Amino acid sequence: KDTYKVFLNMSYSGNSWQAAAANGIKALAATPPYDKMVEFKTVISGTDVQRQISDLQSMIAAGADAILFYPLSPTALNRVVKQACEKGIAVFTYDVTVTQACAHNVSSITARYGANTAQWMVNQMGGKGEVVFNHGVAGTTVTNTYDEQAYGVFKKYPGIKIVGDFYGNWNDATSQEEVAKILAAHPNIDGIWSVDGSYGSLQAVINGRPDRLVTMAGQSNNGYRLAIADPAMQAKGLKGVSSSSGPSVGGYAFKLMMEVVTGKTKLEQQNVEFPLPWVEPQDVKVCPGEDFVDGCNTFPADKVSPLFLDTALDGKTLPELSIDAVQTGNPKPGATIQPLPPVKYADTLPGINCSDCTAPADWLEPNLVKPIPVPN
Amino acid sequence: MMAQPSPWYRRLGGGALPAILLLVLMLAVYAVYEPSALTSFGIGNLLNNAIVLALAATGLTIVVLTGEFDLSGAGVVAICNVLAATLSMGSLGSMGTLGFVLLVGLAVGLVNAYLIAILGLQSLAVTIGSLIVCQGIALIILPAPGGEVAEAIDGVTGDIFGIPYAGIMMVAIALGWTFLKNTRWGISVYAVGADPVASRLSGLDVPTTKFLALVLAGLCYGAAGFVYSAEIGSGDPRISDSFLLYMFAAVAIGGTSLMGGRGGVLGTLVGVGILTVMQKMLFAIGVAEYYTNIFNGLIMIAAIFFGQLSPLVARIAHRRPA
Amino acid sequence: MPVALQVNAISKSYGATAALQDVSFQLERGQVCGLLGENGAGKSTLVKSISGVIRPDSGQILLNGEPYSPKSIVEGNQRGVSTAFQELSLVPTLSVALNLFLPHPERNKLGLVPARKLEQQAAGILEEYGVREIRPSALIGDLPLGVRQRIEIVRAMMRKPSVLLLDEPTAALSDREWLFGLIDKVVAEGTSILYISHKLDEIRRLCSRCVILRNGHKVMDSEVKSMTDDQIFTNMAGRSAVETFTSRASVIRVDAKPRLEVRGMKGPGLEKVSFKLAPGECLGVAGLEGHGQSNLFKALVGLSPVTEGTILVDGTEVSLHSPREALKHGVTLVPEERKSEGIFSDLSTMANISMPVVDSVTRFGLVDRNAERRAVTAVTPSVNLSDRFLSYGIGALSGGNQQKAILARALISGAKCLLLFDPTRGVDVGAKQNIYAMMTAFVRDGGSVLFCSTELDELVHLCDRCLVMYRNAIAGDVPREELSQDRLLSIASGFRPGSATMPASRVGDVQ
Amino acid sequence: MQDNRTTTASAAAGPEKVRGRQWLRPDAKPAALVLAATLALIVSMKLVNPAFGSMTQLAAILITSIFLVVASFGQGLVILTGGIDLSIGVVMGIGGMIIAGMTRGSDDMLVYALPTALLCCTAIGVINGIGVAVAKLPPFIMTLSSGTTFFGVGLALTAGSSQQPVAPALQHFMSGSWLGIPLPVWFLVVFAVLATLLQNGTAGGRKLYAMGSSPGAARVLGLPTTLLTIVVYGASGLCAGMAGILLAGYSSSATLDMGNALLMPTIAAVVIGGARVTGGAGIYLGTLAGALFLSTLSTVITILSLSQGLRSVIQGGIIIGALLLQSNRSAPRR
Ligand SMILES: Nc1ncnc2c1ncn2[C@@H]1O[C@H](COP(=O)(O)OP(=O)(O)OP(=O)(O)O)[C@@H](O)[C@H]1O
Ligand SMILES: Nc1ncnc2c1ncn2[C@@H]1O[C@H](COP(=O)(O)OP(=O)(O)OP(=O)(O)O)[C@@H](O)[C@H]1O
Ligand SMILES: [Mg+2]
Ligand SMILES: [Mg+2]
Repeated sequence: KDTYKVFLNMSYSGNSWQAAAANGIKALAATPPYDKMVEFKTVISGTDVQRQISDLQSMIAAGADAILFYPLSPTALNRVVKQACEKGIAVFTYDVTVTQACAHNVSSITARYGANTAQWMVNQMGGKGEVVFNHGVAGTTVTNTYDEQAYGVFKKYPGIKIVGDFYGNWNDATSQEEVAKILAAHPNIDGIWSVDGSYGSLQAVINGRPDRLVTMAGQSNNGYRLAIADPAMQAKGLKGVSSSSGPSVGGYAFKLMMEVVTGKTKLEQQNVEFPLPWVEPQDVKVCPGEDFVDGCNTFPADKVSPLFLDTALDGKTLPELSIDAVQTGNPKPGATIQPLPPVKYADTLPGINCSDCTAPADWLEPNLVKPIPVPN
Repeated sequence: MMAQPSPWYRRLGGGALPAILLLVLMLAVYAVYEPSALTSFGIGNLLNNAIVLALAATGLTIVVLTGEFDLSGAGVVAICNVLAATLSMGSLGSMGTLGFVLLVGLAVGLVNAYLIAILGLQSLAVTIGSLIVCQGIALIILPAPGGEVAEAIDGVTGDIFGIPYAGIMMVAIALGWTFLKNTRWGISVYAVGADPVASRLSGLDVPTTKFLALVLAGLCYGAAGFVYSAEIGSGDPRISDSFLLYMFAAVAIGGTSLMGGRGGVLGTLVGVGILTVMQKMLFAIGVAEYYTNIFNGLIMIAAIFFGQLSPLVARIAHRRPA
Repeated sequence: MPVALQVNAISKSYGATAALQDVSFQLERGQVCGLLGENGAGKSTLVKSISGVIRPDSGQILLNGEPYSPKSIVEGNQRGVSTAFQELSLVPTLSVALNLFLPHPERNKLGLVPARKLEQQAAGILEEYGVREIRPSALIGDLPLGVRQRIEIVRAMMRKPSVLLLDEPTAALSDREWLFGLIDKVVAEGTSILYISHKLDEIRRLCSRCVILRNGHKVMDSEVKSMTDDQIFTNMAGRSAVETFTSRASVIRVDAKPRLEVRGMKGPGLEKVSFKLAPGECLGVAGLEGHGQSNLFKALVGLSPVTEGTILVDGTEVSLHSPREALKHGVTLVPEERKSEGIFSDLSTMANISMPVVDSVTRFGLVDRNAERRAVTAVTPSVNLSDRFLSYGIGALSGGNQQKAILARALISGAKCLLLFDPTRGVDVGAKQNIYAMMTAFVRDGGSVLFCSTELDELVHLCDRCLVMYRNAIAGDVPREELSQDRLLSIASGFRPGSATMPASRVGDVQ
Repeated sequence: MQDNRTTTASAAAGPEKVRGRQWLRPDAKPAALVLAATLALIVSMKLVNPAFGSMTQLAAILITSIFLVVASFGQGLVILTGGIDLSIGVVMGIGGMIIAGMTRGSDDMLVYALPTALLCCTAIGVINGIGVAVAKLPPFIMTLSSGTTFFGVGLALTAGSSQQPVAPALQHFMSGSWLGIPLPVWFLVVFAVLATLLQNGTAGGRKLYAMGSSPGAARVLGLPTTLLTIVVYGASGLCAGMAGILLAGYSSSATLDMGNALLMPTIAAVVIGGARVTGGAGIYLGTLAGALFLSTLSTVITILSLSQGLRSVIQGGIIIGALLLQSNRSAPRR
């Protein structure tokens, strides 16, 4: 078979994360040799689950070979996913997952973001201080999973006090407003834990308490990465780690799906873990050009918006992408698709990427950061 | 000499007639571009996609006809969905769950009805409040998507003798409304929406009419939540704002005036059809991505616009000098 | 005679306004009692208290000797009290038949309301009450105001009440004899009627007794025969005046170009209408309801489509496609339907009146309340509207006072040509005199008035000339010296001068 | 002749007996009540948590309420005429995106970018207005559809991502202060005064009330209803654009969907402030109070540290409570 009918189904649209992921996927689909092999179509379903079900049904009816989608719910789409699998369609999700066993979930959700970042903050804060907790979107599995891990870690240290928490909806503007309000009530906070919206959170602290910044964990907005690596900011107390699932998971999932569909790779398990990005202040390296080469991972401030997600690019797995590619969806000139490194299979987490399964015993523990002992 | 649309025209749905034509046209386009559209699989899918919105928008239509607003529908659907996902596998069973979610719908409807019909608070403001409360309750019951609904509930998406249950429900809604509309209460719904003062002076019980409408709407939302659970087979505490907007869009496209007193459920069903087929048709003819949004918007405007033209045309055609 | 209705010292206040204070009276069986009073005297409030729409603050009512305090209008109906309201209570989107049988139309075994059957019954009832030309399936909203008024009356009567309350039933009726006939009939059957009207001749024709209210108090309760018009009037207004028409000299400026000239105007409900209206002229338009007067008035300001014909203002051809354009050419309409086309019910009376000039009473872009008040109080005396109402929301005013406010608004707009559609509808006797004086002064100052009225005597006495409409066309143009009620009525009913044929239908061929 | 003129003397008392001027205009009552509810919220929170209610906190509440205050002025005007504007969220996003896209992180282009952004947003509003006033489409569908459509256009033009940071001057405006009071608070005060004057002081505002109160009478009287409708929707677009620009300045970048979360609150602010959804009643002071109330409520909810479910229940409950406060059972129902 030399051409494949491939659908990308986006749910939300209009926010930077979704846009960067979709553009990355589009650029890859237009990069040789896929430009000739793939009959590629993007469908936006919006935020209504029923619409996504309807669109997936349409894709099945239209004779898709492969469907890559961002599910609105881990369980609500199971039936239609099963229908697709039964038709022999390769079904891949990116970033968030479904519990239907025949789908391939490509995600960092199992990489213990919550536990690792919380532990990192605890370590930096010496096991004590006031922390503000920036949840993601209420009612989602991702948020609940990360929250549970992070809470578990913070709770181990009696010196850590969570003085405020809010739902920032993975949104910088909202996070900024909420942090500004909390800061006014709790002027002495020492740390902000977040999944996304960390640049907004940081802005609120810079505006409200410019001479004393905080320890943070969060998303990899370019502005945030520049800030944590900025000595002036560090001098005022900013310590931050940039992590959290990036839009490049979409491109990665696409490449993996194409390798599977074309028979280049055979997956032994359904769930694939996309490595969690992890950039501490000393790891920030500014890129001279338009893409990530030689291990650089950040752009100068005048090149992109501070909200630009550096994790839209990935030097290791997605060398085909550039700034322009993830902003417009056009392929990087001269690029060709490079093979992927071997995959890492994901842990099973019930209710997240499987239904009848058990989670590993230590799934609430950090696995990237070594815990410091509890101070007394 | 009295200028008025002829009765046949009114019986055919009056303002909804052009919407019906548009729906048929869209269905035709869809069928031409997507051969599987007319298979039982295609039709079944279509009906199942439409039925939840149809039930919810039916409830909303009744409230809107009385001249009030109700935003709580999306919240009730969310609560009922998470309840179905947490209860139906337990001792309550599927019928028990159905009964329970209808009770929940009823309860929310009663609260809205008390605040709006009895205390006379503004319906839009009140139901913004009850929407938020319902969304909160759904989150408390089920903090993250999950759960499972009983096999028997799942069966709602199936068919009997090749006729999808969703189709049967659709017909039941249409018949049910045709019946209700011609009862005393149905007549007072229209009267109250058109002119509350005159209705009161005519001896109609305005608060009771509104009260019943809001309660019935609650029941419809409960039923919608139940069927929604069957559709997605699990629970999800979040239901998007767009569902609410589609509810209102279906009502308006179906020719029901948001000021009350004019329109009806049959038109709403057509509106639901247009919104559902629109998605399918755009996919089939290959309109993708951003253009879907643009076309969605334009089709909604077109549906309404033709709806407005037609009574005008009918009037002019009828108005020839005697 | 046995007492049918006994009202004992009832009071009702709206906020600071005492609409009724300690009003007592009684109504004997088979009696027609007139209720008179200035606009805002509390007549409608009394009617609403008796019919169960509002509950009085204090006092009690006895119906046929038994205590009666209706919680709702339905209860009132059940106890045998029914009402034709001043602001009609018909639902515009329902059919005539359904409206007649509200609130509890008959049901079949399934609980459904059988539309066909109701329409047949309604046809029978309308026939019985002499309303022949209305199709029972027609929607109320499609019918002219006069027809709606008839249906309102029929609905009140068909319930065979023991006490019937008629609140200004003739306000929009051009054929009063129809009503008088019905009243005579039901009174003979023993019904008692409380009859509200501002027209003394009606009171004299129908009522044996009359009660007069002023500022919420009963000031008089007496035999009608024993009262002179002047006495009645003095009791109502607290000052002496008589309902008379002082004849005035013609002030028509014949030399000037016609202010308004219409040539061959055609449109829906209008057949080839042509006329001229000179500066200083008051031109009447007579006709039974449903013969095109309202279409004519609406067409002149672009509210009703015109398919053919031309309109000239001061000799130049103009297009009046909207009331806005019309106003630019100095033509303004005082509309027929006060409720939906006249008042802005959420605004104060002041704001209602000042609306046409609100742009010019501003200072630094903001409305200058003092300038606004000055502008408004300059016109309110001409319509006899008391200044204390200006700060009230207009919705709280009595019907007649609302009408005065709308007239004041037409005056303030500075139009040279007023199209007055029944401007004295529901206006009390005193105020009527003021409105007549206003019109007289307006034409004397060179203005022109096109004046439609359901009261023929107004037309006869005020107009320089009168057009009579029949079947959407102008059937007659009667000069001042030939003006008489009989003449107008005969043309309006379809008698051609010199033709002896009876018209096919009395009230237009609405079918 | 049974003439009882004895009562004549007392008759003169009648309705003339109007009590002295009411201390509060009736339409200002909801505004006052909602403001009182806002204060009650602050006070009760202060009792629970003494740190609450500091000057910085109040300033934070005011600054974060500014988007709602500005956007709901436009929504309020539209609702006043009996319409509704569902495109506000999208227009906010578009306003922010234009500012970000044109200024590209420097102040040079700001003088061009500001008018361009405002103009584009106003234009969307004007299109809404034309649809409603000329094509006679129901406002609900017209604005919903145009929102969807322009969201699609915005997506197509930007590929969905915010390309550039926002001009620093805007960011400084949102974080700076003058005389010890944050600049946005100054802006808020000036905006509120202007908006109140515009809606409740000018002749144009008066006409909007008339139009909303009785469209039929407005037409017969010859008010320029078409023009006013278009202006009102245009103003709503303008306000939404302004709110979007402020939001972009506040968070120093823009996304197309950043206004979505504010659509519902704009409607809520207007109706909680006592405006009637069907038009003709309600003053801007009420809308302002409603916006401040919602903003304070969300702060209180943030501070409470509860699960989102409970937060929603409390938030919704307090909104209904604030409405109950306004209910007037003795008032005649319309
Ligand atoms: N709903 C209301 N709210 C406040 N005041 C009212 C209300 N209805 C009537 N009023 C006031 O009560 C008084 C009596 O009004 P009512 O309608 O009974 O007068 P009326 O005698 O019927 O006058 P008209 O001849 O003009 O119909 C008036 O001063 C009026 O302003
Ligand atoms: N839109 C229309 N199309 C056709 N005929 C109409 C239309 N509107 C009114 N008519 C007819 O035109 C005639 C004139 O109606 P119009 O409302 O002008 O009566 P009218 O004499 O002013 O009544 P009234 O005295 O009660 O105010 C009526 O017979 C009516 O049936
Ligand atoms: Mg009255
Ligand atoms: Mg008429």
